[in-house]
This record gives sequence, structure tokens and C-alpha cells, in this order.
Amino acid sequence: MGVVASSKAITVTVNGVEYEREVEARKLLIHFIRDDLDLTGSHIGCDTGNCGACSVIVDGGLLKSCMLLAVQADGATIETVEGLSEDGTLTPLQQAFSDHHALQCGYCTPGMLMSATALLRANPSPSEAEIKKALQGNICRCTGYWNIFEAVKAVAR
Amino acid sequence: MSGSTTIAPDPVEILAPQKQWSGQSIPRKEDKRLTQGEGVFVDDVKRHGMGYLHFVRSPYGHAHITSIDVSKAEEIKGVYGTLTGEEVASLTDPFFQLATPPGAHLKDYALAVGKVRYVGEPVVAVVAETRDLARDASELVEVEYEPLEALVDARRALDDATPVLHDDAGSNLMWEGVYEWGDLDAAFAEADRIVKIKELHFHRFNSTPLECDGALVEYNRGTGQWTIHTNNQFPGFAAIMMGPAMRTGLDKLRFVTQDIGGGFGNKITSHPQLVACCLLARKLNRPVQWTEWRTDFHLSMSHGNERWFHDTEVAVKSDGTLLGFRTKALDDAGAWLRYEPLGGVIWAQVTPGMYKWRNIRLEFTQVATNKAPCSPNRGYSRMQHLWFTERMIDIVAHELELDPVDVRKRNYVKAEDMPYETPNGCVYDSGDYAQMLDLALELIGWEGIDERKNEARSRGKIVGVGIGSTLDSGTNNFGQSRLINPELQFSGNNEVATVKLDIFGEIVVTLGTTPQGQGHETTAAQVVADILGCPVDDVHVRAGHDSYWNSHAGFSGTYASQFAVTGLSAVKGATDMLAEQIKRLGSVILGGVPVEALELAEGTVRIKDNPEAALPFMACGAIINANNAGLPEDLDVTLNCRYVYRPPFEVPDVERKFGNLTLTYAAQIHAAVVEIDPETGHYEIVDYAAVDDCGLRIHPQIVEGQVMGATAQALGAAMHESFEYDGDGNLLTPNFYDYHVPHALDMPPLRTGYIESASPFTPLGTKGMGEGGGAGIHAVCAAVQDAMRGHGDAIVYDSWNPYARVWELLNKPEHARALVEVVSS
Amino acid sequence: MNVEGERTFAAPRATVWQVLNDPASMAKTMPGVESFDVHDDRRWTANVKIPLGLGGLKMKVDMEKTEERALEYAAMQIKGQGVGAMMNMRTTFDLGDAPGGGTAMKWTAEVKIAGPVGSMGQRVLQPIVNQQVQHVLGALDTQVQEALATQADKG
Amino acid sequence: MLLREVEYAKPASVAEALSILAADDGARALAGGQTLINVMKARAASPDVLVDLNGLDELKGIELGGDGTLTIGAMATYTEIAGAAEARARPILGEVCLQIADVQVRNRGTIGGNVCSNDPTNHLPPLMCAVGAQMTIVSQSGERTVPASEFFLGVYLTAVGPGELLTKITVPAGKRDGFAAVTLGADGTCIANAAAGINGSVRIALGCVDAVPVVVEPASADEHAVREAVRAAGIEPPADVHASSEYRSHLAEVLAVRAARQAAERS
Repeated sequence: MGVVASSKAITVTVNGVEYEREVEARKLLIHFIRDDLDLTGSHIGCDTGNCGACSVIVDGGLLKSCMLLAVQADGATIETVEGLSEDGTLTPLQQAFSDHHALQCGYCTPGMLMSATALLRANPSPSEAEIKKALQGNICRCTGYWNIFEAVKAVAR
Repeated sequence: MSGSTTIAPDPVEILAPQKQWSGQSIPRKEDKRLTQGEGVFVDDVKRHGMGYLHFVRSPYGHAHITSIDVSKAEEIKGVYGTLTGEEVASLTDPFFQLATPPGAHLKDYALAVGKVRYVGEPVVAVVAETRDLARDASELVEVEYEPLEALVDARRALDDATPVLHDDAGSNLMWEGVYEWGDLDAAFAEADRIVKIKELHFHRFNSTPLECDGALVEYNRGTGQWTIHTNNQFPGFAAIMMGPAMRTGLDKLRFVTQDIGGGFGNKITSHPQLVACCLLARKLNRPVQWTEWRTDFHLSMSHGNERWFHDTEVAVKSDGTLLGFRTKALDDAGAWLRYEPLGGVIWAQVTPGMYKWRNIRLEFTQVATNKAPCSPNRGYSRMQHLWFTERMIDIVAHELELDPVDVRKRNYVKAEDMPYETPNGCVYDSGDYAQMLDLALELIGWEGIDERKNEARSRGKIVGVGIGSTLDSGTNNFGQSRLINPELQFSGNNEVATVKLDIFGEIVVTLGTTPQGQGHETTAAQVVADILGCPVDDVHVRAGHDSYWNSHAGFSGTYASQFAVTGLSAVKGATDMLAEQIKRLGSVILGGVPVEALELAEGTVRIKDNPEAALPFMACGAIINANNAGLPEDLDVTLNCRYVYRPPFEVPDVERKFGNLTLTYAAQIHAAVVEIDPETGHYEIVDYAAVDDCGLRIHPQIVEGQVMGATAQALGAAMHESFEYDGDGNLLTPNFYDYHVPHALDMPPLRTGYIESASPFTPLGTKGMGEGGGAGIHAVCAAVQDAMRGHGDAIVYDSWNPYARVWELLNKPEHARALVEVVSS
Repeated sequence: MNVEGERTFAAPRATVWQVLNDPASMAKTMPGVESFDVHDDRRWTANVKIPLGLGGLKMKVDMEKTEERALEYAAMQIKGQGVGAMMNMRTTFDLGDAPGGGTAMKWTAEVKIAGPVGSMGQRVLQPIVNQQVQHVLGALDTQVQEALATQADKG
Repeated sequence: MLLREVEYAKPASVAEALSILAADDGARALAGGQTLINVMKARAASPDVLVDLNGLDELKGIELGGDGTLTIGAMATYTEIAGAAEARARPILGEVCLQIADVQVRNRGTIGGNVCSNDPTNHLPPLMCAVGAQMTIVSQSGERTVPASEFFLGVYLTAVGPGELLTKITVPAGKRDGFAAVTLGADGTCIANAAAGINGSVRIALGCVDAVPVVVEPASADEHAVREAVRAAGIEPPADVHASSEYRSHLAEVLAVRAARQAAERS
């Protein structure tokens, strides 16, 4: 329980797959996902928790995995961009991103998709204002966001 | 153009493709992997036994390094080794300098040697088993410094009392040159009014690509060759910087890239860090991985050029006709010349802006300061100059109470003047600026702007509207480097593509470029499919860049708005060759039908009058690659074609500083409406319009995407983003805490428009584009200044106008007013 | 960053001066001082762990008295070096008689901070510096009172 | 990125958390971590032990008392406060929580973490002062309550001492509150902010102008009185890249007036 330790064995389920690993207490969840689990779809764009490129869904809630320790995710169910589509078929949201040219370099896209996914689950028919508010935590330096708003609108019911 | 000594290229015949694929916004080939998190970015590349590199960086803006002790770091278990400046200085030669003296004397190495010159400068590199351990160990490296006074204000750089950064140069002056064309005295004599502007300042920022720099470097002891997996966006340049410094041939430096998380020019000058990785990969005999984090990037990588314009004088007729201007540009290059002083001439691609004035004098001085080195940033050097040009236009209009629209239309280069030779010999290929402006004004609702201002006033707000017109000169003539240093043996430009028809009929395309989101795989496929008459899905364009393929040349890369010209013209050239070979093979197999009687359609080569007689590409590929017995000996067909596109350039006249510096001159005109809260200076952009003309568009959606993205970057730079330093040389905006880039909620409503004036000088009628966003900075500055009319009448004198400055402009306009003066003559 | 102010001590100038000149007492004024080591009457070193609320910042602080005019004025150069953090501080003390008795001290401090702490931004940096300087002055007061007490014992 | 080595504990109860905190003065409570973990990335400060408070139900929950008093667990997230029906009893709380950063941060960041970190640009320290919140602090030696106006001691420093924990925040009934800020872009970092409560007496707290919120109590909420009170406070705000000291003082006055006006307009 409350044992004080500098490393810990944790079990997490990522995109339906269960992983058990020993991790240092200091390891950020994003480093665990990218370096230990080799799920490199989630990215790192800053070191201050601003950019959202590392956004993942943990136990149903959208979080930035650079502001969570891996040990804190022990027992959690995590969804990353790799888990969105099944057998390579794009989800309607992924397809809309492509149709509306909502990505250029694609570096922010995985985090952006996770934020939009979380939004649409909670609110299937968001207004433009609600879309902007929901994507406020994800920085994109290529698109100026306009096409991203269009893509999300396109799948909003 | 008669009587002019133009060196304009001969117009080429535009072979308009069937327009089957080109001109359509087809789905991007890149998107499937990128939307599924299956792209491969540099930090995704891993190798067995790789060590992680962490740089120990300077905490001082300017200091002597008195001692370095790495022993404590190297003692730690799991630390593989270190690299110091002294080692670098013994193992490598200083990077080649583009400048003439004094800049030429700089001794620039991969790590600081003896002295540090900016906060964040790499001093020691530590490599360890894990990322964390590398950083832990770097904290145990003991570096003793003897702090020196830092130079942060370029305006003090040449004062006697100011410390000199580079003893080798003996001065903080890096490069200077005088550019003069036309007859200044005549112009000023003819002027009715002379508008004098004491000082204007273009601030320091960059595009902060979301992915920072990085590399994974492997050294092959057997072949002595380095494989450099990196997101450097101009491997051709990195190679010519690194090879001589590392005392190795360029073929020993293999650059590999797949996906790059944004570049915007900021990823051109990572060669010092790459050299450190190479030396350590060899020293430690293991792969070395380096990832730059956000704060490292802000501290040390590729700041955009900060520039001052002093003692500007504009000669104007009372009707607003512009006759000429003179100014003194002072450019702050930061601590090293990593790509500079090219910024000292790049601006000259757009010397008169979009205007017809012919009498221009610009004294350019570039100095070193204790700040991060400057390198290309989207709009590189032209943005600074075009901002200055637009400032002159709007300040003249403001002071002479003229309509900024009228002043622009009166002075714009007109459609009928195209191609237009500028006073310095650049040839604007095509365009209709006035028509673009009309479109922008319509989109922004210029007509109803007065009602809008009144309505805002009733809410206690002030509305201002402004125009920003800008050029996006693309496809460099590297000969312009000789205006900086006549000894340099660079000129022209080139790009390469290969197209082959493989054994099972696959069409495989390789590019020399390093795209960062511009969709090259898609647009290249469109061009190929149009020529070969096959579905775009049948064209496989290899992702990324590998200098071991034969598809790269000295200027290969993705920078300076050129793919639509250099990249796609190379693709077109190679595909035309392949098409011709397929027909020659077809004429043999189809029984000696003349090549003229054949056409390529539906993935076959067939007889025009008898489409039934068709040979599928698959058969062509099989015959040449696997079933070629009995083919005529003289049939010279490989179905594997490489083409190098070489734009038509002359070496500029160094004496007159005269010549065509880029091949195409795309244009953008933006208009912005700002609404200011006078009590706080807080303001918002409440409406925005951007109109683009980049000639024929292969993929309109991608073009519009570039316009949008560059616009967003400009709005961020105009309002919030600035690399600000304190007096000791500490960067006060070293990450996204204080360096605020636009977020979703910051984006204004946007309307976009376009016209297409085909370039007469490019094989596809295209123009390079992507860097025209600077117009956003010009437009916001103009709009803020417009809002000041009747509220103190301040002029906008800085390109960075955060709320605090806008509040000052409104409440203490005296400073701004004192900067401008109108003299009647 | 420059901070300055004025403070009055309920003690004669001689006592305040004595404290300012006693490396041991001065070392005790450092925030979160864990140990110190006096080299001579002008120079000492202290190991401190500056409390930053979210966790301490360990620093080795070297102090040197660079200037003095007995009972009137002292200037000190303080150099702090922590893992990845760096502080340089020049501080001066001007002593005079306070109107209402006791000692008035004008002080100035010119502080330069570098390293990762800097990357947290000025919004936290400047207030933190003010905080720590206030701590030093408070501790100085304590030292002065202690000095008074010991003198009293002797007397 | 890349934190220094640190030890981690996930206590099963507040009592256990307190014992771990008491055992090591280098131990720090880890709430939402949306500030602390970033400070650790910069290695600007490095706790020796992180005591993870996530999952301690004793620190969760938002309760509305019969007298309209709101009791908010220190570990209640901004999202939970903005969404809780009970919290609407004091509408300003949810409104301000929704202006903090972004969805991801609001999902993880907590009211307790916000006030305990007391970054000078945080929204909640001035708001807590303005609404007259009471902070409940426990240690192994017992429980004490500190008014918000005495809770904040400095940047990253509060009345919560070594071995102590903030467990809950109690907010009295009231509706006439206001909050105004000038931020770095929409919903960005505050350049200056002000919170006002005029439930009974008028209390206005100014943020970003000092290490702790500056509380002023004008005679009335009218513009003149508020400006007078702010001037009388004689603030000397820090200057940074976003604002000079003078500009920040000016903003503080303007925002105080706006916050008071917003409060006065509510019934």
C-alpha cells in the first residue's frame, strides 16, 4: 500500500493489451508509453505540459501523459491513438481529418484526435465554440486549427 | 521590358496536363499513417544498445570557460562517455563560413570552445544508457566560468565600450554591404513630401515546430560511414557543413528521414549537434540518440533574424506616388553565423516589395550578440524587409492622411507590367496585386467598416482595420550568395526525382525532398498519374529522404518555397522520360507502330486509333526487368528514369548587385480587423481574410492549408510570440509558459480567397509557396495603427505588439509620435 | 534583478556590525542552511536547501566580504551553485542611527539567477527572490537579538 | 522531461499519508501534479518523496450544507467542481474553474493543488480570498482551519507546513461574486486578475501583482471606492516579459473594478 519506493511493478491495459512492467517512480507516463511499450504514436512537443501532443485517455478521462507518472497509472486502462482504428480502417474522425486537411506534419495529430474523441464521446453534437474549447489544450503549428474545427464538425451529429 | 537589361529566363511552354489529377484536392497519401500514429518521427527510431545524449548547456550569456571536469559524470555506472569542446576542436575543423571578413574569421565548432556566447549553448555532451541517466550525469559535469558582460542590444554592438564576442573577428561586426539602385538624389528632389522614420524594429521569434530537433546516429567502423537518422530539413546543406569539418567525404554521411514534425526553416542548422552525435557514435562505438526538448530548442535553435531599420526616409509625391526610400538595416544574427549572413541578401529577392518605386538604398549591417544564433525561419529575411516595406506604406498613408488602399493601388506593380523587372533585376513572373487586394477587401467587408467602428465605439471598444501585402519568392538562385561573398562557388538550384516501372508494373517514385507536412507524396503522385495516364493510387511515392538513394542533389531538401517548382518539375521530367521509354518499348512490342501513334491511358500503352491494341504497364515492367530476350539491341529502355531539374538562372552581377534571385514570386494579401479594449490594451482579431496567388495549384487544399498555417504563425508572432532577453542574456521566454503560441480559442474567423496566375517560367505553371504568412504581421500592425487614428495617432514601430505595448501606444503615444516626421520639399 | 529596502534593528550599531562581521552568524541567515564552514573572517561556505514549497533547491553558497567601512558599510559577493542552478548576488548594507534609537540599515541586493529555475519564468522567480531576501533579513534580526542577549548575559 | 530520482508512495488513507509526510521533510504531497510535475521536469525543485493523494476518497467530494456552506475536498478537480450541482450554490467557482488552462488540465488539476502551489498567476488563490474560504489543514497532531486571507505565504508556499495536508476548503454561502482577468491569449496564463465578493462586506483580491493575493476591502463596490482601495494598497507588482510593473498596477485597478461590477450585477 503506502510503501515508499523508487520503483514499482505496474500493470496497465493499453488499447486492450495488458502490460506488466517495473518502472522507476520518476518516469513520466509518456516516456513509459513511447520508450517502454514502443507505442510511439503519442508525441512530445514541449516540456511544460502545454502542447497536448501526448494526450491519451486514462480510465475514460482525457489527460496529458507528460503530467502523470507511470506509477500513477498502475491498474489503469489507457487509450492511445494506436487504438482508435481497427484493422487499419480509419475511424470517421480520422477520415474527416484527412478529408478536411486537418493535418500537415501530423505530429500533433494523435493528441488532437484523442481530444476530439473525448469531446465527441461526451458531447456528440458540439458547437464550434465547444469544439474550440475542447481542443484548447492541443497546440498545432501547421494548420492554424481552422481545418481541424471543420473535421470535427463534420463528424459531429 | 524593352531596353532593360533583364536576365529573365525564357518563358517555357506550359504543357497543361489532362488535369485529371492535378488541380484536384485528392486525399493525401500521408494521412493514413499519420492519423493512426504510424508515422516515423526521429525520436521513434531506436537501435539496439543505443546511448542517449544530453547536452550540458551554458547558464551564462557570455563567459570564459575556465575549467571542465567530466570525471564525476563518467564514474557513474551506465554512463558511456562524454565529449568536450577541446576534443571537438582537436577532432574537427571549424565550420565553413559563408561570410567575408570579419565574419569569415569565426571559429564555430559543434561545442563551445574556451568561451560561451549565449545561454543554452552546448558545452559538453554526455551519453548514457537511459535518457534520465544522461541528464543526471550531465548535472555532475563541473564547468567553471568567468562571466563576462553580455551584449543583448544590437544597437550597442559596435560601441567602443561593448565587449567583443569573437576575438577571432576582432569586432561584433559580422558583415556589411550597401545596396543602391536608381537615382536617390533625383527621387528625393522630385518628392513633394519626405516621410522620415527614426527607428523601426522587427522582433525575434521563430515558428517553433511542435517536434524539436533530434537524431539517431550510427557509425559503421568497417566502411567509416555514418548513418544519420535526423529531422534536419536541408541535408544537402548539413552535409557540406559537416563533411569538411569532420574531415570526411560527403558519401560517408548518409542522411535518412521519414516524417518530420514541422520545420519552417528552423530545422536547417542542426549541423553542430549532428556533428557532436557523429563524433560520439564513433568514439563510443554505439548508436547515439539525441532528442532536443522544448526549452533546449527555444534557448539554442534557429531564432528568426531580429532587425532594426534606422533613419528611414521615404520620397513621396503629394498624390501618394512613391518614388523611393533609403534606410539603414541593422540585423542581429545572435552569437554565431550558422546560415548567416545570407539573410543579408535574401531580403533583396523582394527589394521593392510589391511596389513600383525604382530608387532604393539600403545599408545592411549584421552584428553578433549574446543570443541564440539566427537561422532561416518561414519567410526568411524577406518577412523582415516586407514588414518594413508595408510599415513605410502605412506610415506614409497615416502621416499624409491618404487612404492605404489608394496608396497601394497607386503604387502596386500592375498585371500588365508582368513579367516585371525590379530595380535589382529580379523578375516578378506574374500576378495581379490590385485584383487580390479587391478580393481581400471584399472578404473582410471593407465597405461597412465605418459602421463597424461606430458600433464598437458604442461598446467602449476601438476597431482598426489593416492590410498586409507580401511576396513569397520561391526557388532560390544560390548565386545570390556571391553578393555576400564573391568567392562562394554556389549558384542556381536543382532537385532530383526518379520514377521507375517495376517488374510487376508498380510505378515507384523517389524524391530528394524532406517534407514536413507539405504532402509531397500526394502532389508528386498527381503529376505522375497525369503524365502516365494511370490512377493516382497506382503511383507509389516513397516516404521521406535517404541520401543513399540516387534521388538527391546538392540543393535537395524542403525549404524556401520551392517544391511545386523544383520538386514537381523533377518529377515531371523523370516521368516524361519514363513515358517516352514506355512508348518506345510499346512500339516494338506492338509490332513497330510509330511512337507518335501511341498513347498512355488506363495503365497501358496503346494505339490511339485502336485502343484494343494495348500493352499493360505490368507487361512493360515484366519484359524489361525479367523477360527481355530478343529485344532489339538498340532499344535503350530501362524504365528507371532519373531527372535533375535545373531552374534557368544566371549568376547575378556582383558589382551592381543585380540579377534574378528567385524563379517565382507568389503573392499574398491579407486584411485584418482588430478590436481593442482601450482600458487594458487587450485586443482580439475579430475578422481576417487571406488571398493567395501561387500560380497553378496542383492541390488547392494543400495550398490553402499552407496559407492558413502561415497566417496562424503570423498572428501569434504579431501579438504574443517573442524571444525576449534580459540584460544578462537570459532568455525570458524559454518555453511555452511565456512564449504563447496561438491555441484553438485564439483563432479568429478566417475567409480565404485565391487567384491563379500561372508562372510563365515553370514547367507546370506553378510557383513555390508557403512562406507568405508574414502578411499577417503586416496586417495586424496596420490594423492596430489604424485604431490609433484619433486616439493619439501613434504609429506602430515594432512588429511585436502585445497588450502592454498597445496600451502604451494608446496612453503614451509621444514615444511613437517622436519617431516620425514629415518634411515638405 | 534588483531588490532593496530599509530595516531598523532594536540594537546599537556596534551589535549589528558585529553580526554582519561574524561569518558564523551570517551563515545562519541563509535560508534552509544545513551546514557551513568558515574559511576566514571574510569568506565562508554554506550548504543550504532553499525551501521552495514544492521541494527544496540544494545549493552550495560561497560568500565573500568584498568591502567594509567599520560600523557604516559592508558589501558582500555571494555565489550559489546548485545542481543545474546558479545564483550570483551582490549585496550592500548601509548602517546609520535610527531616529527613534536603534540601528537603521539600508540594504540592496543585485541578484542574478541562471539554470533551470530560470526556465520556470519570471512570474515565479522575482517573488521567490524577494521571499528569500526577506528571510535573510528576518534571520539577521534574530541574530542581532541573540547577540544582544549574549552581551546582556556577559554584562 | 526527465525528472530527478524520486521515491513514490500511494497511501491508502489520509492518516497514512500524514505519517509518510511526517517521516521525511523532503516528502511532498502529489495532488493533480499539473504544476508540481512540471517544476520537477525543469528540475527547479526536487522533492525526495512524492505522496500520491489521488484515490483518497476522504479528500474528494463536494457537499452543500443546509446553510449554503460548500465543502470542497482538496482533491476535487476543476472539471468536477465545474460540473457538480452542489457547486452551483456559489456559481463563480465553476465559472472560474472552466477558465483554467484546458480540458486535460481541468480533468486532473485539483482545487487543493491550485491553492497549495500558489503560482502567482493561478486563478484560485485570489478567488478563495474573495469568497472568504476557510482552509482545513490536518497533521498527525490534529486539525486546524486557516482563512484564505492568511493561507498564502509566498510562491509555492502556504500555511500548509511540513507534515501537513490541506484536506478541504469551506466556502460560505453567497452569489454576488465576480472575476476578471487579462490573459495571455484566450484562457491563457493570467497577466493580471482580480476576484470580488460582495456578500455582506466588499472583498477584492488581486492576483499576479505579488507573491500572494493582495486583498483590499473597499467601503463599497462602486468604481470610485474600488479604485481608491486598490491605490491605497500601494502594490508594486513584479515586471516580466508580459507587463511592466506600472502596466500590471493599472490592470489590477481596472480588473478590480470589473470584478466588483460583475459581482454587483448578480443578485
